[in-house]
Amino acid sequence: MARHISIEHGEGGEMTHELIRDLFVKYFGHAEEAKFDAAVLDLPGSRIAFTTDTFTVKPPFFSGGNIGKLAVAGTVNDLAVSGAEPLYLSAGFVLEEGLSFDDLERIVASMAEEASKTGVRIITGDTKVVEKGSADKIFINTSGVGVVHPGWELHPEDIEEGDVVIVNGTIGDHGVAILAARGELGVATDLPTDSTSLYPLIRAVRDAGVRIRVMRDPTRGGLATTLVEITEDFGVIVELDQEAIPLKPEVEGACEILGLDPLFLANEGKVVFIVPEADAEKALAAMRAREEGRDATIIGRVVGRSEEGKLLLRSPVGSRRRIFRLLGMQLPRIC
Amino acid sequence: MARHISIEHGEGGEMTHELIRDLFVKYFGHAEEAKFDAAVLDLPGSRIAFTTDTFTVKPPFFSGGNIGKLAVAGTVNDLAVSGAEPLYLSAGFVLEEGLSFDDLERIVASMAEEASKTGVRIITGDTKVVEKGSADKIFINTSGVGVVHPGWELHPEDIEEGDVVIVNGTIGDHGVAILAARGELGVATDLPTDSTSLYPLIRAVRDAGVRIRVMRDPTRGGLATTLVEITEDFGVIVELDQEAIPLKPEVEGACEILGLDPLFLANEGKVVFIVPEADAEKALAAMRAREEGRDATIIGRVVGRSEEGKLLLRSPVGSRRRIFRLLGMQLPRIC
Amino acid sequence: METQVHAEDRIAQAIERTKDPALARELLREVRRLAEKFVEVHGRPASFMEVCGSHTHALAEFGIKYALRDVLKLVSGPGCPVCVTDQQEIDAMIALADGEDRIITTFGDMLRVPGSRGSLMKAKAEGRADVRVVYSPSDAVEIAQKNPDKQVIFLGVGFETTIPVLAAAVYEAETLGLENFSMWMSGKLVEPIMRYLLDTGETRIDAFILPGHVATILGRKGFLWLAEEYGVNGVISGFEMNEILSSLYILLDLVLKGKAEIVNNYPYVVREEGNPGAWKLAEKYFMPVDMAWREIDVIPKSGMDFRPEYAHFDAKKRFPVTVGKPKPTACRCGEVIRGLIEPEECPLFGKACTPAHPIGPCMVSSEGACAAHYKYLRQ
Amino acid sequence: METQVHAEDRIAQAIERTKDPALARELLREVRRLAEKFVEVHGRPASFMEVCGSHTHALAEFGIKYALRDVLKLVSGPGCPVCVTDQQEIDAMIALADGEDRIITTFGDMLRVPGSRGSLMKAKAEGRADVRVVYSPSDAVEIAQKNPDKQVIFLGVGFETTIPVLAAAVYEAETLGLENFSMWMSGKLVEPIMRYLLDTGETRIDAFILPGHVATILGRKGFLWLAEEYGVNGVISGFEMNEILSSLYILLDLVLKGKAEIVNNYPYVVREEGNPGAWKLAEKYFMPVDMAWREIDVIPKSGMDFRPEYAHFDAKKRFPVTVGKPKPTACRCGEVIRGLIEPEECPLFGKACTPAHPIGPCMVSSEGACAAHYKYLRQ
Amino acid sequence: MCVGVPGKILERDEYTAIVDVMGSRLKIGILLTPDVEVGDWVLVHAGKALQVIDEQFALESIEAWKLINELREQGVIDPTDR
Amino acid sequence: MCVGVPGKILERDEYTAIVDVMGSRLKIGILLTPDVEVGDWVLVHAGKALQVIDEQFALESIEAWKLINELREQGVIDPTDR
Ligand code: SF4
Ligand code: SF4
Ligand SMILES: [Mg+2]
Ligand SMILES: [Mg+2]
Ligand SMILES: [Mg+2]
Ligand SMILES: [Mg+2]
Ligand SMILES: [Mg+2]
Ligand SMILES: [Mg+2]
Ligand SMILES: [Mg+2]
Ligand SMILES: [Mg+2]
Ligand SMILES: [Mg+2]
Ligand SMILES: [Mg+2]
Repeated sequence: MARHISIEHGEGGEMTHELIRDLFVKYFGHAEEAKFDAAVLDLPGSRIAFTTDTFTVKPPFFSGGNIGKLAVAGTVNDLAVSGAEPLYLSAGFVLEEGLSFDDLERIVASMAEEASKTGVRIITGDTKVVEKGSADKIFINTSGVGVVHPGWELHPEDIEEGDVVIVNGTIGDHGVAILAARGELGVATDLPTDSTSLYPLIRAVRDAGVRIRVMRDPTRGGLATTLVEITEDFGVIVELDQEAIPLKPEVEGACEILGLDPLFLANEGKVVFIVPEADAEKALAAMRAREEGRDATIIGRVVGRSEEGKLLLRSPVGSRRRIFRLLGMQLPRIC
Repeated sequence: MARHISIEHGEGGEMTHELIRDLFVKYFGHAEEAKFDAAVLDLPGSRIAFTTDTFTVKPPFFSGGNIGKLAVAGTVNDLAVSGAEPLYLSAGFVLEEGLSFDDLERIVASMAEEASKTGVRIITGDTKVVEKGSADKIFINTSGVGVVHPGWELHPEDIEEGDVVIVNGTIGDHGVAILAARGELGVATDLPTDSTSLYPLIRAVRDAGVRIRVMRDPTRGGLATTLVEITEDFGVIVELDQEAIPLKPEVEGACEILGLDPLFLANEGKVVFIVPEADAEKALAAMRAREEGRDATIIGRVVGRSEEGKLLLRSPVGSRRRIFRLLGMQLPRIC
Repeated sequence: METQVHAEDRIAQAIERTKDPALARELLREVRRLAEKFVEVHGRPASFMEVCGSHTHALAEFGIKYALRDVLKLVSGPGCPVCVTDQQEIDAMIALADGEDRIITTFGDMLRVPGSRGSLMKAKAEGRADVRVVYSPSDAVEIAQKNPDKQVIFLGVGFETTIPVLAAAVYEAETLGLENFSMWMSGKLVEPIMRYLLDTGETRIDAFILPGHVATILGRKGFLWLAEEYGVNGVISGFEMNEILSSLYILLDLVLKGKAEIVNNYPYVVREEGNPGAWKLAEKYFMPVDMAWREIDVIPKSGMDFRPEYAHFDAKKRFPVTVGKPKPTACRCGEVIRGLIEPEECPLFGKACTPAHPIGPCMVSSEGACAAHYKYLRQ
Repeated sequence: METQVHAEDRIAQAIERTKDPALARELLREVRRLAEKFVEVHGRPASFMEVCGSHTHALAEFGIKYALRDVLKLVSGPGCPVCVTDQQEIDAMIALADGEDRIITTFGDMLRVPGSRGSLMKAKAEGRADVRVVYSPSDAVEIAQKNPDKQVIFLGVGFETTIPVLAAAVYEAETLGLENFSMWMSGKLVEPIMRYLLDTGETRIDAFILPGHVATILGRKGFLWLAEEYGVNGVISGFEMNEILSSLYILLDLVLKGKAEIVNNYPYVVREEGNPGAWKLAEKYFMPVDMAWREIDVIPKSGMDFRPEYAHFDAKKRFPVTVGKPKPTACRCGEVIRGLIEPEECPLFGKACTPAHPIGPCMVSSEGACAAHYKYLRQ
Repeated sequence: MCVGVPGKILERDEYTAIVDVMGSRLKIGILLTPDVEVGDWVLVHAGKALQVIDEQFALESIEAWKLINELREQGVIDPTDR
Repeated sequence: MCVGVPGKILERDEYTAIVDVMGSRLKIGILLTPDVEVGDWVLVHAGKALQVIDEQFALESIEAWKLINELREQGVIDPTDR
């Protein structure tokens, strides 16, 4: 018989205990370290990275993944792009009364699977159940702790003219996959999300001896917003080559239909690197050897430094225009 | 003019940027460590505590506090009762479209204030905005990292017969404050929540030289559930003295009206300790010197050890009965 | 637990005294002495039945039942209104809940009662039903006022204490002219079920601890038949520790003397005549009807239901549901509520049947004997 | 950006060619050459007006406007339907949105347009209004079907391209017999506003880049009056990079020759006669009416609104709202849409007025000239 | 059956009253006890006052030990049974 | 004004069709182009097909350079202007 989450699963008593035992421990394992209110852990180093993200994606299941996969990959990626080896995750669930137990189990199983790709452990958690109508089925917060090993620090201060900007594949796939899964605007596609854990790829780039100046995963706000933030945070001027930015036809099609700009569409398995030109080939080779880096390519260059930083886009006709953060939200425009 | 949170504040672009700048940075400060996707931090030690909790309390404002205070104190407390010095918090917000900016600001200000009591820093964060009707105004996840200094480890394995169980004050205050704030069951009271950060109190107990065997904060599920978990996790038999458990009259009154058991009501500023009998007076003195420990008292004793663990309650007439976790949820019973 | 007396009020102090632990210990000693005396005289412990679920709950919670287990047999009777409700009626109430056009309102006790197709909690969790727990039936009337486009149905399960309160809610809905409020009325009467138990003689009961709150409505006079017609003692008791202990003392004293009396040991609340105004209001809307009790035949005039002229408030009439015969289970609630077995004698108790996963209603309601035994009498 | 051609389809390949960057660079070189020739001959750059917001957007996004800024004056005209709407009408549409009984449906472009009391986005954020962005007016009809207890109102703002699509939605609602669907109709016609600009002679325009999608409906013949009556050249253009560049080439060639022609440079979509069936459907429900344009007097027969016999679909008739005179602001949208000033000449541009905090509609809609300049022409 | 709690009337209007139960307040209906006055104690069940508490009895006989003594004196309980 | 995109009809019924736009699919209305057939290309605006794309013209004149050459040959554009 199909089971459902009830308010009682969130009251902190016997039924919460059963849910933890029958589901979370089943997939995440039971850690001795987790007998206290916090997990107590020994780290291989005392320079850590610490990050958090809440996932509220609607719907929770979509082509190529689900919210659980996203939640693990997203936080692994934030740790990884900060120069850390991701070690531990927390998982905070907000469940809507009535969520089917089977759906929850699929999500939790995806989390465990995604965690195993990086070897990260889900070590502490929390579950709240809210009344029907008080959440969209499920929200998941993951926070993560990683260790920045000596020599793994990023060096944005070394960025110099001529450094190249690399992305590991096509952009906007996740945004379009979600748009299609929502079904509201009538666009359908089989294109899967690009969601994946990027630590193995980043590790491969690092192991290839590439000097990573800085890297970041362009999620919400898209490639453009992430690069604007890099340029502002570190005071660099980057020029992108519009023609070089890899794009799947389905993504271009969906954007044309709805009048959206793929530069601002969300990704969940992409990372942009700034590396010295001399290391570009090594970096590309390391990435292209992996499935999630097959379409890795150079999309732009650092053309200077300045206090405020600036992101420029060179169009096919040679004009350069400045790009700003996503303004508000992308609305389908028709008229 | 009153401002409100719109979907656009959560899209990761310019408006998210403005919200972070105008609100979060204003109250939490802007950390140099936070320029990456994760905060990169140096810790004074490599044995850490790591915990997470999501706060979904409805309504977000209630007598004596709000969800922001709760979110900071709750995670500080989980770190503190695990033997750690709380150092860093993350804050993950889920905001419902239409939340008033002023309410959000009050919540964020409370978080900053509560963090300052312990000296913990809110160092990384995330904000999502969901459509109207997809959340109850605001949910906050806080995750926390603390350091377990050498010698600060807890020693549940040393628990022995005769050890005393101490609580720092009256129980059930938070549960009744929330019940009253919800207004649904007609019970009204001015009783404030007990929500507070317990690190300073725990620190004072530690500084008094008390050997803390184990401690835990009885939140959801109440004092009873927390003690059941302690007894199960560490294989001890605890006997509580029903008469000794401190209770405010308003809490007793509300429980009588609705047929609830205060042992299972939530607390947000309580900690139960198991300490050697010889250290009990020192512990009580250290607690009673502080506002949040004024009503500290011994409520029970360890009467033995056993594989499965057991919590017993001795009634005024001398009968002992076993207490189990909260079953499902406490429903007002009338009939 | 320790609370500070909050008022200088003399009644407050008197009430406080009903909970005084030192007094309780003295009383317990005296009760035990009399109980032992009964064993001495009769060669067996006295056997008292409490007919009120709140007494069942209190006797277990305060540890009185446990403290006296070797010298006094305290038997739980049919005092939990949900537990004594026929399974088919429970199934009907749960089936009634499904649907977008309605809001089901109920006391908390009904929420987790297992029906043949799952509980109201389950229907709510699955989004099939909008179920709201209220503290007062009048809150349901308020919900009806605020949701004019929905049908608001209250599940009115209760004994004489609750029946006038249900009537008051109907009165309020009538006064407001609400057309979207109705009640599934399942009122239960104490006298017919007590008579049934006495008449069948299945259980040997020496005396009754009589329900103080039912007596608040019916008065002491509502229980005189017990002594007069059956020659059985009864004491009308309050619910605090010392009220119950003193009632036990009185009962033991009565049975030792062989008298047949109805003693009002709750006189500050229970009048000789009860609250006739309250019962009059109940009789305005409701009338005695034949009713099926759980695993007992229909008992004539043992229930209260709407008078025909108030059919427009009668959810049974307005939203007819048909449910099949309930699935038979191994649950022995039927015997528990008649005092024939202790919950522990049910083979499912604490194993397949726990409050988290109840098989019968006695394991759900906090007044249910199985729930009280599970929560308070396991060691 | 780089995409793989996904099909062997010949039309797909042809369309791909309209975006070919190598071809674009060649075309740009040729356009620049002709533009320089015009400067040589006339001592000033040629001045072309695009009357379509999508052209405004494309010229800015592709960098064409920027690349030619020294040799060719590309002036944005009244091509953004939201931008040309009178402020009082915008205020009325936003006021209409408030209320529990209704759902406002709209194209995304309207959501952030500032009204005197805030935008629809603000009304939505504050919970005052249920506002839903749809891709197609037919989606609004579907919403009406699914919410029979709500009034669903579509904000029908658009030019000739969109007017038949709005008519199709009304047709669908009529066929379904929906009584809870209506439309605030604010149709705009291209010819009257172009004539107004030509007649006032405020702006010196050498030729027009004509709206390819309006022409899809009206046909090339719908623009012949421009050459015949005013002796002005026009080229009907598509929207991809190379379509626009080749259109500029054609226009420059025409003005250099001093001819007055209407060239159809979008023939695979635009027929000589347009789509008469589509326009016929539009005329079934709507008729030309006098309409106020932003900061322009009422222009006779320049708008399309419901015929009287379809008043039951007319949101203006069914939900009358009264709004006061709009608060005057320093916004110069009125001049921007007439091509009198460039957005940068507005003192608020990029300072008080940004897409995140727009003062006028031209800063909101992605077709608005101010928004296009802000997004694509700041360095 | 049925939980009942004693509370003190703080204020009343025609149909409702506010009662104090050990410092927590509750709005109740007084249709079944129309004559209650502010300062009275009532027994509350499911949001309605069921009865006004008799102060005399409360003070006299509420104390169980005293009650038992009295019963003993009245001969209800065997006076020799001490 | 108004965004329009070309798409290829994959299937149709009486009032609606599914079009493919570079691999993404969209359900559209065909009330304004009632004669479209599967395999046709249409111009889509706001969820409706506005016109069937003329394959001949698309193939011949879609290539801008070719078009300009032709115009030159036709004398529309000055043939000496090279
Ligand atoms: S223990 Fe469960 S199954 Fe057995 S009688 Fe009680 S309620 Fe029924
Ligand atoms: S910049 Fe803003 S204020 Fe100025 S004309 Fe444009 S929209 Fe109006
Ligand atoms: Mg993060
Ligand atoms: Mg992230
Ligand atoms: Mg990131
Ligand atoms: Mg937790
Ligand atoms: Mg395009
Ligand atoms: Mg925790
Ligand atoms: Mg916690
Ligand atoms: Mg984030
Ligand atoms: Mg805790
Ligand atoms: Mg009590």
